[in-house]
Amino acid sequence: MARMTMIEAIRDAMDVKMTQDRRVVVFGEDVGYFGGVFRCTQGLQAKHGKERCFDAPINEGGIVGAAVGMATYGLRPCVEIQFADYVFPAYDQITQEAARIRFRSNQDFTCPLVIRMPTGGGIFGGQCHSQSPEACFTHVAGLKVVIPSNPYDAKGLLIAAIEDDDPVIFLEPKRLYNGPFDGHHERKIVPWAQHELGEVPEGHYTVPLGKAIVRRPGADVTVLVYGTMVHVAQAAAEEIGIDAEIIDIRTLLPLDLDTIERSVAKTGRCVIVHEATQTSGFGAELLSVVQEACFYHLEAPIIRVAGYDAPYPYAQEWAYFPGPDRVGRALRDVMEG
Amino acid sequence: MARMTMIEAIRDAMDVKMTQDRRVVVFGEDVGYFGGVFRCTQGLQAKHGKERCFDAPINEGGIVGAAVGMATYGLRPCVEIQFADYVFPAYDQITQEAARIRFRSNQDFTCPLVIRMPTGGGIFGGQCHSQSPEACFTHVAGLKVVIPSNPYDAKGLLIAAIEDDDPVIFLEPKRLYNGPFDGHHERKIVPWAQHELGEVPEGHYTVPLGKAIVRRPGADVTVLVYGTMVHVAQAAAEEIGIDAEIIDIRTLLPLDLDTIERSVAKTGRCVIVHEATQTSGFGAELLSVVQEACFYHLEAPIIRVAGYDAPYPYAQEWAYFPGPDRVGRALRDVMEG
Amino acid sequence: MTQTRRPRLHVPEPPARPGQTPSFAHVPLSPAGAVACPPVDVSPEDTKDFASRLIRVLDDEGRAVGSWADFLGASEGDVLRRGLRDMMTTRFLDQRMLLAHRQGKTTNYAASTGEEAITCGFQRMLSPGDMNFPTYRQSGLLVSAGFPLTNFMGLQFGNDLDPLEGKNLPPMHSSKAHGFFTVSGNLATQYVQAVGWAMASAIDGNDRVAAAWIGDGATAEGDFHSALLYASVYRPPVVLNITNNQWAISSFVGIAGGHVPFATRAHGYGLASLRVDGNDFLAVLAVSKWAIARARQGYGPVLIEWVTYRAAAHSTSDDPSVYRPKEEAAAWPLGDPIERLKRHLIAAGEWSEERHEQARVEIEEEVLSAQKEAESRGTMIGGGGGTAPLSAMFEGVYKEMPEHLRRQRQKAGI
Amino acid sequence: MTQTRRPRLHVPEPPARPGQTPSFAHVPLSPAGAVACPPVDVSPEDTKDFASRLIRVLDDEGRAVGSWADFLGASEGDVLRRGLRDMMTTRFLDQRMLLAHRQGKTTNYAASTGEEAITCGFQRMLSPGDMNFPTYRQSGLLVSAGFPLTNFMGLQFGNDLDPLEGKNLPPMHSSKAHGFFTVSGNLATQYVQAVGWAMASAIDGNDRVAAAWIGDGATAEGDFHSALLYASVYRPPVVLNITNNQWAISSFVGIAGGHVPFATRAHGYGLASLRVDGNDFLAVLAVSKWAIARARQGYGPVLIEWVTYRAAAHSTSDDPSVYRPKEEAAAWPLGDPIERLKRHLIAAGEWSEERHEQARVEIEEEVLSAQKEAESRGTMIGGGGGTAPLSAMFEGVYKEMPEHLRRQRQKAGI
Ligand SMILES: Cc1ncc(C[n+]2csc(CCOP(=O)(O)OP(=O)(O)O)c2C)c(N)n1
Ligand SMILES: Cc1ncc(C[n+]2csc(CCOP(=O)(O)OP(=O)(O)O)c2C)c(N)n1
Ligand SMILES: [Mg+2]
Ligand SMILES: [Mg+2]
Repeated sequence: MARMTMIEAIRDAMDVKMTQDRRVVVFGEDVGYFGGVFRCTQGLQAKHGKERCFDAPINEGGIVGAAVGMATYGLRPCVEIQFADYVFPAYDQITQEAARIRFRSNQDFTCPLVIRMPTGGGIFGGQCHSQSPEACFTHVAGLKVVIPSNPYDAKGLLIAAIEDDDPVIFLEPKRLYNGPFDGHHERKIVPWAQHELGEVPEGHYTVPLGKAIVRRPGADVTVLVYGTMVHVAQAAAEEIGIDAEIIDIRTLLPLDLDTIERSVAKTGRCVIVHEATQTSGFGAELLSVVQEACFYHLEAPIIRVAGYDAPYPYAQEWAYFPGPDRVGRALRDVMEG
Repeated sequence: MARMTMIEAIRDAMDVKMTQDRRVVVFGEDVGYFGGVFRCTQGLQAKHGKERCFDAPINEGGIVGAAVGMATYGLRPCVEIQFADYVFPAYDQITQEAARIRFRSNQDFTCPLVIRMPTGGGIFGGQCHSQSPEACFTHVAGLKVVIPSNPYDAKGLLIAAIEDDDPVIFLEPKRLYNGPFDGHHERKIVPWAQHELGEVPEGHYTVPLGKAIVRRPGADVTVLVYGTMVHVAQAAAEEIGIDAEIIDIRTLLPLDLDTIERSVAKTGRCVIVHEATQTSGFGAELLSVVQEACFYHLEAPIIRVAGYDAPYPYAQEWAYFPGPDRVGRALRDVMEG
Repeated sequence: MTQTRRPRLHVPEPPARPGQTPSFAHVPLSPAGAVACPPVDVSPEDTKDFASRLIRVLDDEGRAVGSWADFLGASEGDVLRRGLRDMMTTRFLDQRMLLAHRQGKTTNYAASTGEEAITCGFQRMLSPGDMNFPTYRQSGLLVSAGFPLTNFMGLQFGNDLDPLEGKNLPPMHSSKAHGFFTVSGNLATQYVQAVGWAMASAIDGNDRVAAAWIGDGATAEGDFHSALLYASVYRPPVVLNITNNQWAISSFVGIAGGHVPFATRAHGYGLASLRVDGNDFLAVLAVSKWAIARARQGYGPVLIEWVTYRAAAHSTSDDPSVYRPKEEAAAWPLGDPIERLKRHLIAAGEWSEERHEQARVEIEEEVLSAQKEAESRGTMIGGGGGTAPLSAMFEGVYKEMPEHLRRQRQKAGI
Repeated sequence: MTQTRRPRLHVPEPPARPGQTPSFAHVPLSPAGAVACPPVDVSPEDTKDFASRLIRVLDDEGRAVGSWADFLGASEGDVLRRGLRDMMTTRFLDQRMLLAHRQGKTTNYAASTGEEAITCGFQRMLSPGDMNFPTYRQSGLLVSAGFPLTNFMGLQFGNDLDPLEGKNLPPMHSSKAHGFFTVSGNLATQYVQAVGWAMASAIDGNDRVAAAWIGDGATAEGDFHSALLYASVYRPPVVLNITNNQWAISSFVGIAGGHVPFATRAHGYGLASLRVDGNDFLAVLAVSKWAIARARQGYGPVLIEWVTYRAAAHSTSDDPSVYRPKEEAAAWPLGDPIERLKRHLIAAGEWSEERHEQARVEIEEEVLSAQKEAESRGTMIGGGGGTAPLSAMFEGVYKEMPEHLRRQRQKAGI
C-alpha cells in the first residue's frame, strides 16, 4: 500500500487500466506530453504511447464527440475536460448522444466512456474555475455521475467507471487533490499522506458504482454529502459535537437509495450539503427521495446547505463557500427543528 | 378581445413589441420568410423587415451567442430554438455567458434576451422532439425560466419577458399550441377558441414574471404544475372528484414562494407534476421548497408525478406521458397517505 | 470607395420564391469528364481547384467519360444494375412511407427523392466492417446494404418488427450489422463521432473506414467544425460527406454560408476535398471508390460535397410550396439520378425499357408485400401509439436497470 | 502508392521539446514590404494569397517600407511614441503583477510579454463607441485605452478599487467606457458575441465596429466556426482577430490544426483575411486601420491572423520549461515589438536612447505609484480573500434581487 494524493490515485487508476486493457485511451487538452494542468495524466504518454494518450484541440464538444465515436467502435476512452466549468460546449454530445446511444439503438451500439473533470471551488478560481455542475448531469437518464472524496475511492471508482459499460461523468473535487480540505482555509492543509484514505492499494481494485458509504456512523442526524463537503461536514459535526451519521454519496446517479433510506429512518433528521448553487441543485433530489421514503420518520425539516444562488464570486470566496460554520449551524437547526 | 391559439398569441406578443420597440429583433432557424416550423413568426418578416426578422444558420450556439452580442449592444433579441431538444449546443452560451454577463461585469453590461422554444411531448416526436429541459436551466443563477399554459398567459408573459432586463428562457408547451390538451389523447382536441384563456386582449399587456397563479382553488391538496400538465392535473382532479388547489407555476425561476407556501400551509398536502424525467427534475426543487417551508403543515408525503427516468420513447408515448390516470392515482395516494 | 458607406445587415435570399422563376445560376457546374481524377494520395493542397468545379462522369448522352470513368474501371453491368434497383427500391419505399403517413399509419418520414444515387452509390463501395454515420434522409444506405424492408417498416409502424422496439422516431434506424450507425435527431452530432470512430480504427491498427454524413444546413453546427478539425489533426480513415441538396427545411444554402461551395471549407484545415455531381451514379461510384481507398490506405480524410437537389418536401410535416417555386425541381440542372443511370445502361446495351418496367414491377411487389407483412403487426393509426412492447421503454437505459428505474417500472405495472 | 498502407493516428508534435533545438521553420515569413496593400473593399476571393504570406512594414534596419507603410501614411511620431509608451507600460505592469503573484498578493495573472504591439496598435485605431471582445491576455487594450491602473490593480487585489467589486477572476476586466467587453473565462464564447454585437450595430443603422479576439488554441472551439459563419452570412462590421502566439498552454499550434495558417480558415466562408507580423507595431497600425475602415464602411468582415510568440508563461500557474525549449523565445524570428519600434523611432530621428530611458523611468514610477495606492486598499494575501464588499456577491445576479436570493442573503447576515 502506498500513500498517494488524489492526483496520483487518479493517474494510477488510468495507468492500471491502460496496462490491462488496450482499448483504454486517454486524451484531452494538455494531457499528452505535459500530463495535464493538474498533472493527472503525467507519464501516461511516455509509458503507453502517443496513440493512447494525447493532446486534444481546445474543443470539448469534439473531445466528447470523438470519444463517443471511439466508444461505439469498441474502445474505452477516458477523457479529461480541463475544468468542469468548460464541459458545457460538450453538453449536447454528453446528454443527447453519449447518454442515449444505448437506448435509442436498443443496445445495438453502446457507449462506454468516462469523462473526468476537476470540480468545485476553494482555489480562488472565480466563476470559471469553481463551478459544481453535477446537477446538470444527474437529470440525464443514461448517465452515471460519480464524485470521489479521497484517493482510495478515487482510484477504485475510476477503475470501476472505466470498466462500466455506460457513460460515466467523473467529477474530481480539485480542492481535495492534495489533501482532505475541511473548509478551514485559514489552517494549513493536511496532506493525504497523513490521512488513512490516502492509503491506496497497488494494482487493480474497484469501488463499485452506485454504492454510498457511511463515513461516520451516528445516531442524531443523517448528513448526505459528497466530494469536498464530506470533509467539511465531518469537521462541522466534530466541532459542534453532534452525533451525525455522515454518508458519502459517491455515486449521485444511480443513487444508493437503500443506504440513505436506512440511515434517515434511524436518525429521523437529515441535512444535505453541497457546494453547487442551491436551486435545482442535486440536494433537491436528495431531499426529495428522503422525503418520499422517510416522511413518517422525519422529526424536523430536512435542511439544505448549498452555494448561494449567484455565480461563484472571486474575492468573496470564503463567504460564498459553505464552510464548517454554515454546516454546523444547519446541524444545530435540524436538531432543534 | 380575440380568440387566439397559443401560436397566434405568441406571434402577437412579438408583433406588439416589434411595433413598439425598434430594439426588438427576432431570428432563428426558418423563422424569416417561412415563419417558423410552428408558424410562430409568420408574417413578422413581411411586416417588420428582413433586418428585424430573419433566418439563422442551423447553429444554436451561434444563435444565442450572436443574440448575447446584440443584447449587450443594446438590442432586445427574441430568438427561437426550433425544439427545446436542440437547445443544448447553445447551453454554454446560455449558462456561462447570457446568465452571468450582468454579474461578472458588475452590471457594466447587461443581457436582455429571450430564448423561445417549443417543449414537451405528446406529438409522437420521439426522443428528439419531446424533451422538457426546464431543470437544465432552473439550476442556473442569472436566468429566468417561464412556461405558459394558455394563450392569455403566453402573450402576457412573452411581452414581460421581452421587456425584462435579464435573459429569459421561454418554454412553449407544443402540445398546447392548438388547444388545452389534458392528456386524453384518445379524445378530440378542444381548440383554444372554446376556452376562456383563449381570449387574448389586443395590443400591449403583461403577465408579470415571477408570479404563479391559482388555476383552481381547493381545500384538499395543492397541485404544483406548469405547462401542459396544468390541464392534465385539472382533468385528473375533476375526474376523481378531489378538491385540489391547482397552482400554475408559470415562472419556474425565480419562483413565487409565497403563493406556493400559502397554499400548502392551507391544504397540508402536495402533489407535483411534470413531464420531464423525475430524477433531478424541477419537481425536486418544488418538493424541497415546500418541505422546507411547510414541513409542519404536511399531513402526507409530497408526491412527484413525472416522466420515467428514461429517454422519451416513440411508440410507447402514452405509457410514458404522465397522463390523468397517473396524476389521479397520485392525488388519491396523497389523500390516503 | 472614396465615399463613406455604412454597414448594413446582409440577409441572403434565394434566387426565387414561390411565383418567381427558379434559377440555379449560382451553382458552379463543369462538363462531364472535365475534372481529372488525381492519385488517391494527392496532397490536400492539390485538391483546392476541385471545390469550385464539379466532378461528373455521365454526359448528356449517358456516356461515361473522362478519367474518373477510367478510375472506376470497366463499368460492371451488375454493379450498375444493382445500383439502379437500389435507387428504384428506395424511391418506391419513400413513396409508400409518405402514403402510409397520409393514412395515419406512421407519424414522420423524410424522403430522399432525387438524392438516391449518393446513398446507393456510396454504400456499394464500402466493405463489411466500415461504418456510416448517417442522417434521417438516407434510407438508400440501408436499402443498398440489404437491411430487411420489413424491419424498416416495423420502425415506421412502431410494431414488434422494429429492431429498436419503438424507442426511436422514424426513420432513425440503427444497424451495426449493416454498417449503419444509430441516427440522431440532433443534427451534426454524428459528424465528429464518425471522426472519433475512425480514430479508434487507426488506434486499433485497423483499416476500417468511417463515413460521416451531413446536410448542407447542418454544416452550420459547431460539430461540423470539430469534425474537420479532428480529421485535420489526427488524419484518421474517414470520408466526410456533405449532401448539399440546396435546402434545409425552408432555408436555402445561402443561410448556411453556401455562397461559397462547401467543399472549400476543407481548405482551411488542410484537408483534401472534392465536389461531385450527386445525381450521377457513376460519378458517385468513382469518387466513393477513390475516397474510401484513400482513407483505407492511410492517405488521410477527404471531404466530399455531393451536389444534389431535395426534390421532396423536407419531411411529412413540411410543405415546400410555401417557400420555393413549385417549378424549382424541374429547373435543377443535374436531372434525376434514376433516369440518368437508366439512360446510361440502355445506351451501353446493358438495359432496356422492358427490363426496366419488369424491374419496377418486381420492386413494387417486393415493397408492397413487405408492407403488408409489416402492417399486419400493427401501425401507429389512431394516435394511440404503436404495438411495440411497453416494457422496452424501461430497458436499455443502462446495461443494468438501476434501482430507481426498477421502482418506477414496478409502480407503472409494466 | 501501389502498396497497401494502413491508417495510423497522426499525433502532431512541436519541432522541439526541452533539450532540443528550437525551430520556426514551419512559420511562413515574407520580407518587409513584400506584401501589397489591397483596397479596403477588396473581394474576399482576392485575399486568398495573403494567408500564406506575412504583412510586414518594418525591415531589419527599422525602416518602414512598402505599400502598407504608404497606406498608414506619414508616420506620425506622436502616435508611434504613444504606442511605444503603451507597450512599455503594459510590459512593466505585467512584470509587477507577476511579482505581486509571487508575493501572494493576487492569485492569477496572464502576461502578454512579446505580444504588446497587437493590442496597443489595434486599440489606437479604434474609435469611441467601438467594442473589443477580448481575452484574458490583452491588458494592452486597456492600457492603451487609458483604463486607470489603480482600477486594473484593484481587480488583481480583490479590493474596493475593483470596478467589478471582486466578482470576476483577474485579469478578467470589463469596461464599456473603454470599449472593453467583459472577459469570459470560457474560451471563444466572445468571438461569436462580437459578431452579434456588430450585427446589432448594422441593424441599428450605426457604423460602430466590433473587434473579436481569440487565441490560436481557442480557434478550435465551435464558437469560432459560428463566428466565421455568421460573419460570412450577415457581413456585419466586425474584425475577427486571431492572436497566434504559437502556444495554448502546453499545446503547440499543430494541435489546433495550425499546420495550415489560421488565416486560411476564412476562405471556406468567403471571408477576407490577412496574415500579419504581430511584432511589427507599424504593420499592426496599418492593418488595423485598413480592417477597421473596411468594416466601418460596410465592405464586410475581415479575419486577421496576428503572428506572434508567447514569450511568457501561459499564466501564473504555468511553467513552460516543462514542455518547450527555454531557448525558443530567443529563436523567434520576429523579434521583440518594443525593441523594433524603438529602433524605428530612433532611425527616424523621433526618439533616442536618452528619451527611452527617461520614458522607462516615468512609466515605472507611474505603475509603482498606482500599485502603492492599490495595495493600500488590501490584497489577496493570506488566502482569506479580498477586501471587496461581501454584499456584492448577492448583487447583480439579476436587475432585481429575487425572493429566494433575498432570503439567502438575509440568512447569511450579509
Ligand atoms: C441541433 C438541431 N437543430 C435543429 C434541428 C431541426 N432540423 C431538423 S432537419 C433540419 C434541416 C436540416 O437541413 P440539412 O442539413 O440541409 O439536411 P436535409 O434535411 O436537407 O437533408 C432542421 C433545422 C435539429 N434536428 N437538430
Ligand atoms: C472552454 C474552455 N476550455 C478550456 C479552457 C482552459 N484554458 C484556458 S487558456 C487555455 C489555452 C488557450 O490558448 P490560446 O487560445 O492559444 O490563447 P493564449 O493563452 O495563447 O493567449 C486553455 C485550454 C478554457 N478557459 N475554456
Ligand atoms: Mg439540405
Ligand atoms: Mg496561444
